[in-house]
Amino acid sequence: MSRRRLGPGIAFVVLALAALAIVATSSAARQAKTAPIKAAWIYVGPHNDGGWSQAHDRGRLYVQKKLGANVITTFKENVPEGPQVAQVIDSLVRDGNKIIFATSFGFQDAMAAAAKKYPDVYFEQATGFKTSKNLAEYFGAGEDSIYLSGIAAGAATKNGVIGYVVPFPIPEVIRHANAFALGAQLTRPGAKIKLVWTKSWFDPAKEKKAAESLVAAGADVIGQNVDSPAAGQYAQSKGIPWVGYDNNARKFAPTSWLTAAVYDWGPYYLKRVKAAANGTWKTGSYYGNMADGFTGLAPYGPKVSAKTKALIAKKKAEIVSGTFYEFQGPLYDQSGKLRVPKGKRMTLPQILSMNWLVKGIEGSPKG
Amino acid sequence: MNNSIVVVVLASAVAYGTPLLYAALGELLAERSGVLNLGVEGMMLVGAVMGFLAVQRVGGPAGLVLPVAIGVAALAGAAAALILAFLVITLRANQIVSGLALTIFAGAAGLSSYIGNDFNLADNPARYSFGPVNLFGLQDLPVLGPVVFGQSWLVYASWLCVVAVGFYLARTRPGLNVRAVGESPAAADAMGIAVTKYRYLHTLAGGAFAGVGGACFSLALTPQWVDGLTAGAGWIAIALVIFAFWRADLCLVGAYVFGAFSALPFTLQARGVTITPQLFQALPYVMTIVVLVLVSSGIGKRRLGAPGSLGIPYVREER
Amino acid sequence: MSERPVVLEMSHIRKEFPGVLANDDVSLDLLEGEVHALLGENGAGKSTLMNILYGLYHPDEGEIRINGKQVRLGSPRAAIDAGVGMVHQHFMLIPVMTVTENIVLASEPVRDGVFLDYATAEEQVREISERFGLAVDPRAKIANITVGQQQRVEILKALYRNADILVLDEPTAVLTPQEARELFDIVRSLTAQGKSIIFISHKLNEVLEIAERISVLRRGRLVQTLPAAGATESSLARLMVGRDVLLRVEKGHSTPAAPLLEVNGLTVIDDRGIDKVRDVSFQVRAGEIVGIAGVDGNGQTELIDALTGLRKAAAGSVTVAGTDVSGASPRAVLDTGLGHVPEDRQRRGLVLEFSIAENIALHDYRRPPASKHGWLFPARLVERAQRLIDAFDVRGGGPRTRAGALSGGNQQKVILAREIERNPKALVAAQPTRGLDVGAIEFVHRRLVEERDEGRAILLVSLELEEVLSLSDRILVMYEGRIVGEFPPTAGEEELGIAMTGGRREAAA
Amino acid sequence: MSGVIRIRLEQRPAPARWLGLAVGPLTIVVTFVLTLGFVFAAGANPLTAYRTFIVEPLTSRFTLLEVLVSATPLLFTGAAVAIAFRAGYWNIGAEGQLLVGAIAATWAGTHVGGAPRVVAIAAVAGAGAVGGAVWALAPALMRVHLSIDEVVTTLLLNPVALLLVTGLLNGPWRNPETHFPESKRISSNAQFPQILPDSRLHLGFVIALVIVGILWFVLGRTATGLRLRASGLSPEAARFAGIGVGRLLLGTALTSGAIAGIAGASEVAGINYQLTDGISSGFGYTGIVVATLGGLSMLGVVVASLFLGDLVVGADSAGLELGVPSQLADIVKGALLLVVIALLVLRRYRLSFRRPAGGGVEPGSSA
Repeated sequence: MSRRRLGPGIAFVVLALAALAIVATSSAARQAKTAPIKAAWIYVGPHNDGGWSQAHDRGRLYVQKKLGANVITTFKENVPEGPQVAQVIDSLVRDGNKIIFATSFGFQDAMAAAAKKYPDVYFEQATGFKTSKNLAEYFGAGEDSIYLSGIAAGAATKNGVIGYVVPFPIPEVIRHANAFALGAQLTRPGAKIKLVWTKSWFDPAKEKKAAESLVAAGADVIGQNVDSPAAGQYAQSKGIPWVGYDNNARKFAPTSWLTAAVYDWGPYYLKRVKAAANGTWKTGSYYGNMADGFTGLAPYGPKVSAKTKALIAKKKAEIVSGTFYEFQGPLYDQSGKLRVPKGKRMTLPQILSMNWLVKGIEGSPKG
Repeated sequence: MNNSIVVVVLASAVAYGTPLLYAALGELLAERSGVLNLGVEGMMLVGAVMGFLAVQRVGGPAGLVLPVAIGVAALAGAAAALILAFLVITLRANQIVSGLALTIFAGAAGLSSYIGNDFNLADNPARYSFGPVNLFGLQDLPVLGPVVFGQSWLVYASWLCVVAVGFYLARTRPGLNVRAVGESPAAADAMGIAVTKYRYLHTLAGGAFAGVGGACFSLALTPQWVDGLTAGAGWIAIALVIFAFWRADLCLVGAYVFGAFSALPFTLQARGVTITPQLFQALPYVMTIVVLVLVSSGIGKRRLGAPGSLGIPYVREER
Repeated sequence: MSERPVVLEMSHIRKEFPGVLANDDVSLDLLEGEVHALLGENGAGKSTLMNILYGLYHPDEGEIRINGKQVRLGSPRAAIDAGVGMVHQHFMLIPVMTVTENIVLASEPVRDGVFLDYATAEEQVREISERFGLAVDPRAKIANITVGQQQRVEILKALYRNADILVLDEPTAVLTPQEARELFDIVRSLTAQGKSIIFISHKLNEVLEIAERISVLRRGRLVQTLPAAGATESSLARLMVGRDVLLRVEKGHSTPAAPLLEVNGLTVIDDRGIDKVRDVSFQVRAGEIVGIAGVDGNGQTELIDALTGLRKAAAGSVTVAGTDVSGASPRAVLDTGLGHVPEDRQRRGLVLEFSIAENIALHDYRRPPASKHGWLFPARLVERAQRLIDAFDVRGGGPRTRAGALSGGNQQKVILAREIERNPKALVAAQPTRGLDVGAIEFVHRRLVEERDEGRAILLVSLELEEVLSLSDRILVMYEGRIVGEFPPTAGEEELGIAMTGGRREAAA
Repeated sequence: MSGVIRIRLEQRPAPARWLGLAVGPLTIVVTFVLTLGFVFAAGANPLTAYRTFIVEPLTSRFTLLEVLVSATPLLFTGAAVAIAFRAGYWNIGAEGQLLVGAIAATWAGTHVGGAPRVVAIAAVAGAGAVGGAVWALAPALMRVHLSIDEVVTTLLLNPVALLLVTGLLNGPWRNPETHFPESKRISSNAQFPQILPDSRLHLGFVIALVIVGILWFVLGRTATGLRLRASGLSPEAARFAGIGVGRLLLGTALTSGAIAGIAGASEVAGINYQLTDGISSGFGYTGIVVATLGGLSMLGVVVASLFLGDLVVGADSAGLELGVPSQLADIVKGALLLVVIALLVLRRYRLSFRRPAGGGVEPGSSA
């Protein structure tokens, strides 16, 4: 290693840069702003991750397509859940964006802080729980459609053991895992759902290892609440049915694919961007559902029988009409204790803070 | 029986150890010639993305496309290694800083990610991938079946590579020469061994191995492309070479031990045993350091087997 | 004799390094079966010329003919193919490998194209070692054989490659007088078998003994090529240096006073657990120079390390000016009044990238006037350095010059200046003239005698028997870690040589 | 073979002064030429791209301050690495030391609730320093007492530190409110104050500058500095001069680790206010880049970290304004480093393209 000084050289760079800066400022007359509203999205993964972030990006493209020249959309991808978000938000605001959608749970604190800092900008936080005058929160009742996907999984299992790959032990995921288990137990009473936590939203290597371990531990169907299709690829190689999550990933596992609970973010985004453009934006907590088309199921794969499809259609209609709710008593937890008495439905605040797993799930709600 | 925990762990140890093994063999070759290559992680990622690109874009049957893809991955790794080789061999730049710089340049957020993004490689499964091969139809044999006979061609090829590299270093002319170059380039030079050529070739070969190691991820383990797919396997490979006392055969053992650690926490979790996975993930690094301490404080400070002039640039015409 | 063919002709060789003209229009020829000595001071250009012959350097001008045919020696490989073999002063051996592996390296016998054939290799090594009378164990590791044997391996390496022209670069520097004699026998038997040898040395007596013709180099130029017959030591010395040289140091009678450096029962164990210094006791008194003679590797380095606190002694004591410094840190030892001129000037004596001023301050940077409460005063360092540069006649730069830019002699003057400036009671001078030119040697010798006359106790450790003989007031011979004898400066070289090889254990005094 | 022109290095008689002055500008020019293809491939005009990358961040108050914010952790890690390298201690472990410093700072920050602000802040910074030093201790001891190469040990401890962070965040330190892998927020009195209103520039920047200043003074103007430089340049000579090289290395390693640890504290208490696994985006590794770019001098470290901070902010706006992929910034950063490594060598050597002298034929080739 050379230990010679570079001081003079570096000083030279600074001078050169300063000179360039002066030249540039004089010429950098910024364009006057034009009519279209600027909207921005922040993704935790790549915009084409084939999962969560891509679903949001489809929503963004939907907005762009519907509003055309009236909107300028941008996105920042691969943004880590941490301090860098604040920097990203700052630069997005500075770039003139009027409405900013943050699409991962870990962005919430920075979004809340930014909302305070920039009162004139509308902030939208997906999967969060904090709101303020200019910070709204939005998500959907994924558990309803996940319950339906669980029905498909329960119908597919032969030995009654289903593996479920889960990311972080937070209420959202626990709620989803419970819904999946309840769905599976509808078609396969007494089905066991084995959980493996990956502690990551998106990590193909870990998700594959999780699926592998689950299969080795006896699971003959794999479901997941994580984003990558790695578990599906493994299921495909083993000829085992697979239930995905939040994206139609059938191409990764053509014959193993059953279905997946998916979200359609586009209409919500369109509504909110429009509201921001014409000044009617109001804060709130949006919890989309199957009735308004926000959540639903991806197209079925070849292994789902007509009987199962009919059963799922029936349950879906019941949920939409309100005659059925998956979190309705009697619900027992893992230890067999009655948590929700017969006939009673859990309230929204209750399911949003769920921290216990239903009977039949093997694994710890603490991760 | 073949789903017993021991067999499952052994089988996944082999599968997940294989990319480590390729990368470690490459690092071994480079280090034996005296070049400490800290750019392995970057080379693996470049190999992974280029191998995946080849599989997606080259037309033909799987039997043709997959070997071509491995070749492309090897070439890509070697090309990345060429940058390092030019810096540290021709220009005699510091090997540590150069290697880290290469990883920053080519690594998870750099070149490999750029290529993946530019060719839109994410969101698609590999057109073909290396699946388990039922060798001699023996896959269903108890224990040995899944562990030894139910692996992919990449695994079988890695065994050949271990034998080849081990034999090459111990029993062949160029092998002896490269050991001389790594031990004492001045002595080798005086005997007419082309030091520069040897270092270049072995650094490039090391890069090629690393590229193949990377392709193990994108074409076999999780047959898709994701930024930073190798998740630090390159660093483990560097540790592995030390752990294996710079021997090819021990690289195999070490790779499988470290491979087992990466899958074990999930296997235990699926069977109801919760263990902090970070403990296992840290083991390869910690064990390597422990080995270093044990060996260097042991009786007579026995030499580990590190090449004598590892990391030191060779300068002939200088006074 | 004159009918013998010329095997090598180097004509009008010129080689310039940045800032140094290493070879300037040098021409040399070598006859078959001849020993041709290349004589010159350090830095005269001998090694450069030979490195050109061996393809390590490329000449800027000039041509080389071997057996009458012009060759271009672009690499050692090319030189080897042309029949040139070289035994470097610093052995080019790989310690962790075996004798056989080292010898066959890069020309290994193989089976089926690539597989190393160890059996054949060993057989071949055994065969040539018998043919030329160079006994070595083919299976031994280099690290485990003696220096003399290592040299044989080096020669075998060349012979294995069918070298007809053999370059021996300062081959006796690391050998005992007895081993040197064996080497001469080997050289004679090689020439008898038709090999031609270039013998590089700066030792006049050796050259006269072994060579047929002698070429003298000075400052990169060939001064003269003359037959050994008829030449004398003093005539050669004049050619080498360009003027008459005092081969003996003039010094008055010593008047030793109180002992300032006392060593009692000192035993030192090295890193590998071998006791390199065994129960050594001696005294050096004010106003005398005590010389330690011995072949390299007999514990001198470890002795110096223990004296200066760099290595802990396993047993025994060291006392400097009445203060026991056993087990003290190097700094404490130096502070007690010990000066130290280390044997490896460039590695241990100086920080080459530092300025002269900083190097002079290396020992006492932590005391006023160099610094106070940890603050450094660069101006004061420069001022003092300038004074010492003048006093010690350091040439080639000022206080801010990088030490690495100085010649070896001037570097040594900087070290001497630093050590003497500290006004030590006792001074340990290890190999103080190694690699210096004659002028610098004279300066160092004169200065050491002056310091003796000032009343310092001086311990001189040197591998140059002649230096020990001419400077010392008493001579101790070290062999295998022990002091095996004490001699007066009038003792003969032969007598000392025998003691140096353990031939006689009883003390002469 | 005989016609081949060889590239070889020749030592210059003296280091080329003009190159010393030109290394900085030349590095930038060469890097930009080399990365031209990537910029074109990304569909951008190179001149515009480079202006956005380098000049634009310097042209507004907001971005200028963001440059300083981005430079803050690099000042710490660059200085930490530079001081260690100057002493001949190859600390590649600044990343791990930073992370452990962040852990310690978080622990302190959540335990100083009622303390006065000055005390709380000092405790957080001090804990960071101790954490970093602790992580640096083992490799330093191994180097000094067992002669184990510190390059390997410090390098290998980096991933271990990151695993320690994720282990804590997924285990005992998991946020009790959200159950997400992020720590509790540190108490507000322990948070570093903002230096300027409406900016994220915080106390950490000042601390970093002070530390760099102290190191500059110590290196150039104190006896300790002389000792340190001597052991870096020639450990043998330093030992001979009576310098306790072992203790000096130990001290330097711990100092280096402590400074890197304060970087972690600064990120926790100045930006993030909690520990997350994304707390460092490779600041420790980038610190090696900074130290090398800066020629291991403290002035150089300042300039190099500002330059890299500039590049980070510039890459941000380049992504927004030009739509170039975010990876371009890392490619430019990596290429920049590779080029500067090469150019530093060329300061001492020159390349010569020529045939070997001699003019004759290679023996054997015509025999």
